[in-house]
Amino acid sequence: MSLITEKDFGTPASVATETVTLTIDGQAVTVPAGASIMRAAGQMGTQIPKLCATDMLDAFGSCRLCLVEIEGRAGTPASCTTPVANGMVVATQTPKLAKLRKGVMELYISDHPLDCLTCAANGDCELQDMAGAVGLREVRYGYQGHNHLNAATDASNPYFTYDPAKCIVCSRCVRACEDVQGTFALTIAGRGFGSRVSPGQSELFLGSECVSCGACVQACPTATLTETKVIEIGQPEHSAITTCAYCGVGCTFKAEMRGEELVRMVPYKDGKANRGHSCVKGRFAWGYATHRERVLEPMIRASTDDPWTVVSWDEAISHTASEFRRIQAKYGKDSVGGITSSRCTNEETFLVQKLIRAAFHNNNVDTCARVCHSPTGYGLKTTFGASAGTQDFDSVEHCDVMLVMGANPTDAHPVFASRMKKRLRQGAKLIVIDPRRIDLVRSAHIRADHHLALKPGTNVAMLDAIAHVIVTEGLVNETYVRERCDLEDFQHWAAFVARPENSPEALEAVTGVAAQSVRAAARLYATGGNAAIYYGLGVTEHSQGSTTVMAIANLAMATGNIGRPGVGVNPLRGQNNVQGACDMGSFPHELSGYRHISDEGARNLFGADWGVTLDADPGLRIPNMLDAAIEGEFKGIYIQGEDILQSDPNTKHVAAGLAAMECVVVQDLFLNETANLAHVFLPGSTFLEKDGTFTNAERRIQRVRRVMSPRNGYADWEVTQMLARALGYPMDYQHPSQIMDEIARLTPSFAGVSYDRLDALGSIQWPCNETAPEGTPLMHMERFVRGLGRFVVTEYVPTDEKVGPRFPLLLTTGRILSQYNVGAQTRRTENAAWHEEDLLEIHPHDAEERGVKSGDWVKLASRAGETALRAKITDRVAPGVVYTTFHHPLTQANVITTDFSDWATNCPEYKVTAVQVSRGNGPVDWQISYAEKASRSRRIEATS
Amino acid sequence: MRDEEIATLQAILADQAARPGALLPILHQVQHAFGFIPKDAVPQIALALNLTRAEVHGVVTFYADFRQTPPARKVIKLCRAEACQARDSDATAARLEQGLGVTLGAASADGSLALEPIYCLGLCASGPAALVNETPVARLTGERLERLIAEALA
Amino acid sequence: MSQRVYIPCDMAAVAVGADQVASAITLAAHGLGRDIEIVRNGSRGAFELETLVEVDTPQGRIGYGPVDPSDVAGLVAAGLLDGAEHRLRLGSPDALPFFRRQTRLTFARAGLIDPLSLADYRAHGGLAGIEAATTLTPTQVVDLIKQSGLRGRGGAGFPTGLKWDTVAKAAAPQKYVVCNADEGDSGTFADRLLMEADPFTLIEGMAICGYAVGASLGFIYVRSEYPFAIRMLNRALEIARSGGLLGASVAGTRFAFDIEVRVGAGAYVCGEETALLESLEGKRGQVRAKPPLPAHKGLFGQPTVINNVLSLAAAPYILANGADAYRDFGVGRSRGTMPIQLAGDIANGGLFETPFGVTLGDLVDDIGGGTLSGRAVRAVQVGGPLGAYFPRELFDTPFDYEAFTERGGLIGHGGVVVFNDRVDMARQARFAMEFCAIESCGKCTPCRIGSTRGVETLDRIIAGQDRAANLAVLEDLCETMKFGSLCALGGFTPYPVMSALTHFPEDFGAQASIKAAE
Amino acid sequence: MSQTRETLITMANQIATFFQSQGAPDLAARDTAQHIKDFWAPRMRRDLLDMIAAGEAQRLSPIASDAMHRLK
Repeated sequence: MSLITEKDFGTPASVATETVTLTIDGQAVTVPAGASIMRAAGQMGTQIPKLCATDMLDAFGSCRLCLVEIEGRAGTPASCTTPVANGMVVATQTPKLAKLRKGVMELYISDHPLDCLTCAANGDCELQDMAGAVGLREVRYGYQGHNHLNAATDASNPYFTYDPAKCIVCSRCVRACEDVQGTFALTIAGRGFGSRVSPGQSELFLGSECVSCGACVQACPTATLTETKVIEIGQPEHSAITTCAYCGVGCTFKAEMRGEELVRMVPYKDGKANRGHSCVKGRFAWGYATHRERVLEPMIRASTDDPWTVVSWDEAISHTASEFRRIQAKYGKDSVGGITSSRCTNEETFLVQKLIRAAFHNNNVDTCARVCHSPTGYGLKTTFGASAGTQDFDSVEHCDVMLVMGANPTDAHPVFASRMKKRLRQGAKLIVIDPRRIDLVRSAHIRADHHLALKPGTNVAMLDAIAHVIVTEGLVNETYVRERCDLEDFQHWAAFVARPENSPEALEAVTGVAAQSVRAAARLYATGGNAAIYYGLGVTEHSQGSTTVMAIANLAMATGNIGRPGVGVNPLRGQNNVQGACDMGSFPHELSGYRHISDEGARNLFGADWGVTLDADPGLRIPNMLDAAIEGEFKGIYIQGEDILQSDPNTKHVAAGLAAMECVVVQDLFLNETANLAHVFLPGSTFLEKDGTFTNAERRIQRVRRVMSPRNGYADWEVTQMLARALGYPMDYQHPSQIMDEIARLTPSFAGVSYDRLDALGSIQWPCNETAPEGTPLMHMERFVRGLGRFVVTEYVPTDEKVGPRFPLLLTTGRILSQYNVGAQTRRTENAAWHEEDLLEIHPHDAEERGVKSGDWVKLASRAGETALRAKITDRVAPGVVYTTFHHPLTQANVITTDFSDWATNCPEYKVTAVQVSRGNGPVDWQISYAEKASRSRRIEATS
Repeated sequence: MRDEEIATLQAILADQAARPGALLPILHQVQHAFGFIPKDAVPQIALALNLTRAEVHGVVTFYADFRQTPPARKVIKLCRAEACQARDSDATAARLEQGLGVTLGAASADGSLALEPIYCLGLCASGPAALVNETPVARLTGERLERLIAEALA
Repeated sequence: MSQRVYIPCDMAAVAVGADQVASAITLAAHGLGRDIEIVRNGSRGAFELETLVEVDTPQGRIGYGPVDPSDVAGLVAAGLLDGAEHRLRLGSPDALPFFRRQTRLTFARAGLIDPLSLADYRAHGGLAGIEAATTLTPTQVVDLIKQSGLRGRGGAGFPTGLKWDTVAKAAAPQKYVVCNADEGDSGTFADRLLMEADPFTLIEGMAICGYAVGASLGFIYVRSEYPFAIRMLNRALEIARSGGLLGASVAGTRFAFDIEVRVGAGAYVCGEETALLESLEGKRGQVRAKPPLPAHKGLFGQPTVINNVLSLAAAPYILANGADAYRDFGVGRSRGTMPIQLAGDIANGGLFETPFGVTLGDLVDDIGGGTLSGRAVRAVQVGGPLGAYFPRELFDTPFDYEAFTERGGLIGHGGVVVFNDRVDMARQARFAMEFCAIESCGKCTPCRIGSTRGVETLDRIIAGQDRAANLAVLEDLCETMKFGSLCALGGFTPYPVMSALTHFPEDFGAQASIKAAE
Repeated sequence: MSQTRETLITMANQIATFFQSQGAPDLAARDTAQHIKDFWAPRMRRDLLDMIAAGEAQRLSPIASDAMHRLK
């Protein structure tokens, strides 16, 4: 393997369709109009020296190395800022230019340390390269003059250091922070010779507004901003292209290695989801892979009171198989099941559900999408006919109005949020529907046109009110509806939303949002040009989650905002492969490609291929499995890569369910909270250690490539395969590509997918088949997948979870940028620097009423349970609403959440819990004992 | 910042923030009100303008006019540009330094007096010229210069 | 009727005691029981005569100057208010050679009128330009400006009409007229003088421009070093709004236009048009790379005319009197008049508006009257801190864009700074680099680092270290800065440096080396 | 009667509420039944039917009740 290097064309590609022909160094070249001379030269293989230019950023023209001469023009214009013109004759190499470039470089080096040989960037430094390229041999100014060589290094950020002594003030970092990331945390302080890059008000990076996305480090052409790991380990020597294992954006990275050691993850410019950008998690937070707490050997125990016993893989697998066989023999074949992981690859997920259907002989398989986006699947399948988002991420570049509902992209989908923010800075309008003032509502250079801060639990009422305005004010796109949708359904729906009780005025008391704001937002959405809806778990995780998704779909159809760039309905998927896990048939009622298990044709296709007869009835969903366990009818579970004890609602109930089982098998990287109640622990492998594919929120199937051997010995798919064999079901895959071949064979929407094609195309958005051999970036272009779009009446039904005197506040939950889900990975990285504990956000009014000050311990109680955490007083939340994250097991926000769930899919109602907040003295009793219990449960018996 | 200072700042922001490109006018007014740009004012200015602290800081540090520390009570800004040089402003500078006991570009230890360079006041046919706080003075030689020194020290 | 006494409120006059003169005269007149009205006019621009006091007499306006506050008692006693003889009596100022020899088109009213009297303004020919303009189509106005041959007076000399044409043809929801009043060049004060003496001319010029290009909003970016001009403009704008020169109905037409004053903050580089736009947007005054040109993508990304004060202030004359009336003055491609500013060690310093073509020697020796100090003229810097130093041998250079370029110089904003024989040209060269270092925006490398290295290299040369080698380094550095810099600040700093070195090598140790050789 | 079985009643009622809102009363029970058939494991249906038979499902809404009868 060698190090993959990407060519830097210096300036971004021009999107113009017309072309221009010019002559560079005597050679004719044809490029799109609007391209820079530098890019045109690069296209024909001529690298004009440059330092401040990079194709991730607009031309800046400051370094003055890329000067050229143009016939008939005075002076020596910069090739980065000069656009091509027809007939232009350019010389990039003349004695005059050579002298100028050398003169400029001489100035640079006169204020730069002469420590190349001991510099971390040695060999990967554009300044070094350019000094060589221009042939600089001496610096005649000497080194006695003014300089910055003694400027202090800032190592406050755990992942990179800032050494101003090496800075050449090219502003690439500042521009990257602004243009690419959209945070504007950096500036140049001072002017002239005194100019220096400054985070915040000339302060340390860690204390500044920096979100540690790494764009500045990526942009830096010298060792000024360098990954700490590069300083520690040295320059990488080989790399592979792979896909991030954090959120549903699915960023492509180059994993850069030195031997078997990962040096850094570098965002890949050709990654179609991230386009060369990254966030603090994907870019830096991969240290968990080698964290000392990672468990690398299988373990078993008879009782959860016992310590763990380390065993061989053979023993662990045969023990597990015999336990499942014993349980099925005793309690019936339906007494066991399993959970596939949205963190694992498509191939692994497919294999787990196959194991359950073919080797357990039942359909008791579910996945963590149950607790996040199952309503998306149901809602979009019902209305459009396909359980997935309609657009690709690039589509946002054509969007005129963004409606963001129940999503917090800058924290949860930061890389896509940066693209949203860029489009917003270009002038797109923004409507935010969220109880909390998320950053998108107001942050540097971004201001929502409308923030509808509704009461938690009233999403459907809000969308009905918006629909009411659209229908009653004549804003429906009637042509679209007539051509593309079922007219009868539409009329039925229109009559429903037009009812007076659905008017913004009538619903004001329900949503808590002023009617005129709702009307203004509705008008903007319906008439502002290309309008796109982006939503997250604030939509789905409700008792009316599926209804809300359908209400969203209704709005998009009514206004004709489906089927072209810039519009659509876009669920922002939480985990890296939640889309894939759903696609792969992880739900108890569906086979891969969303075919119902009752569909005989589909069932027989699988049955024939797998050599088994499949059960025609749906199996149990996660909450149903837990209920059945408590009932004594469900006794064994295989959980791959999910920590249901921490992530699923009503922790007490989950714990009771698990405790009632006889064999709980957890396959994970760490002894997670669920493992405290497990009997078998099978070590999992990280995404760095295996081959496979992930599917992101835009249905994009992307390769995961193994860059190091599994530290635990086996990739997860191999473990599942061993388990299947031990259960007597033959599986004999040599490589995940063979699993993908099987998926393609059995799944019409994946028919054209193979590793060869993925390697050739980089990525593929399903459906990919004969009619769309290169995939489908935008869905429902000519017609809906189901034929005519279907409008569904969405009546607002208040949740049963209601505030009252005992629990007067509403709790809603979410995540923050530096942490991911239950925090199992991110807490085991330096990301802890940004989020040491979960905090309870409470409005100043509610805090004052309770005598709570910022930083105080508060007790948070619901009818499900209570916990304690520290308070943060902020008006981000409205009075009556409190908010927290669920990243820390010692807080366990899900102790508080209830078992109310979506009517259609049982997706839990995480986002609405009636609570009381009172002053506390510290952790409550269970929190104190939990730590002790957990560590007891994690004892590992010394091997004799 | 004290409560009344915050109120002053907020009043400026409320009045000015909606203007296009409002940052410079705001910084001028803040400096007029406080004598300098207090560090703690920057986050509030940033918030009002939908900017970051970094952006405001970058602007504050770019322009020579904006101070980050309180000014001396009396600031004499002596023109050091060519037209005044041609009228022997070097001698004026030397006399000022010596007469005031302050070096150019510095303030007296008690913070009462500062002598700063400025580059052109547009009084180029009447040099050497200076601004004493807000008041222009020109033909700064001889008796006029001595009067300036005496008044400054008074 | 009370008698009018004119005492300038110009910053240069106030700097030498005009306010005290005004109060002393008021007091003295009161003592004599004379009913006078003090008119605070602008300066006529002969600064050696400030404070120039004029009194209305039956013989016309009689001037006295320079009047020091201490002179007032004696003057009044001697019959100042009757135009009586006194050693400071100048007679009719118009008859003074310094004024008689000028061709004042742009500055016709400067010093004559009350700057804030719209009636005075109109009485002296003001408003004819905008009234003429609004009877024409915008295209016709642009064409007139083109035909006049007017070129940018800020220094670059770009044809003004062409700039207006580009903006007029750009389609955009909003366009702007930006007046560059960041007059930072040492030795220049024409913008300041006009803004303080006759602000309505600038306002009228901007309104004409707005009408021609389809802009509804203008900004005047004034440097903070000009507090008097800022105050004057703000008051003039209010009067212009209430007087119908600005607002929803300019000059009684359906054309709406307004202007706002914005104040710089001590950054010379903001005189560069793109840096100025950045500053107006509330950003660091860093230079933008061009293209895009401001005419296409200027203030807040919209098409923007950005012109110097003098370019915009020339427009009313051209509209009122026709393109030919303007273009008939001047030489070659330099048409019309140039307000030249005589500064430094010069006897008759001040503003001298004259058609292009006058020679440098005439300006310095004849019009300027040689040095004020009485010493010999050794060098003249033309065009501000980025302009070349000219020795006497080049005094035959005519004032004309192309002629100066040919001689390795530039006329810039028309500032002429005279140095006597005590000047040390090596120190002036060093100052040029130092000024560049102080004022560099820091964006491009040649300017950001080069200027500091330039100071250090000149220090070594002045100190006699390795002179030949360091002179070679300096020459290379100047070439790097000249061709490598992003804007004129770094790009033109080599002009004063290299001209000093070329024309005055003896100050760089040539004599010392010759002596050493002997 | 256990809490978990009680949940089945809540779930069935929720489903029935949705289909009732679709505005065709005659279809609500049919669609509720179909939804339960499509998404519930047989064991869950059986448990609820057992509860109905034992008179433990009083809280079940009329439409949900009708739907469950169709699933017998």
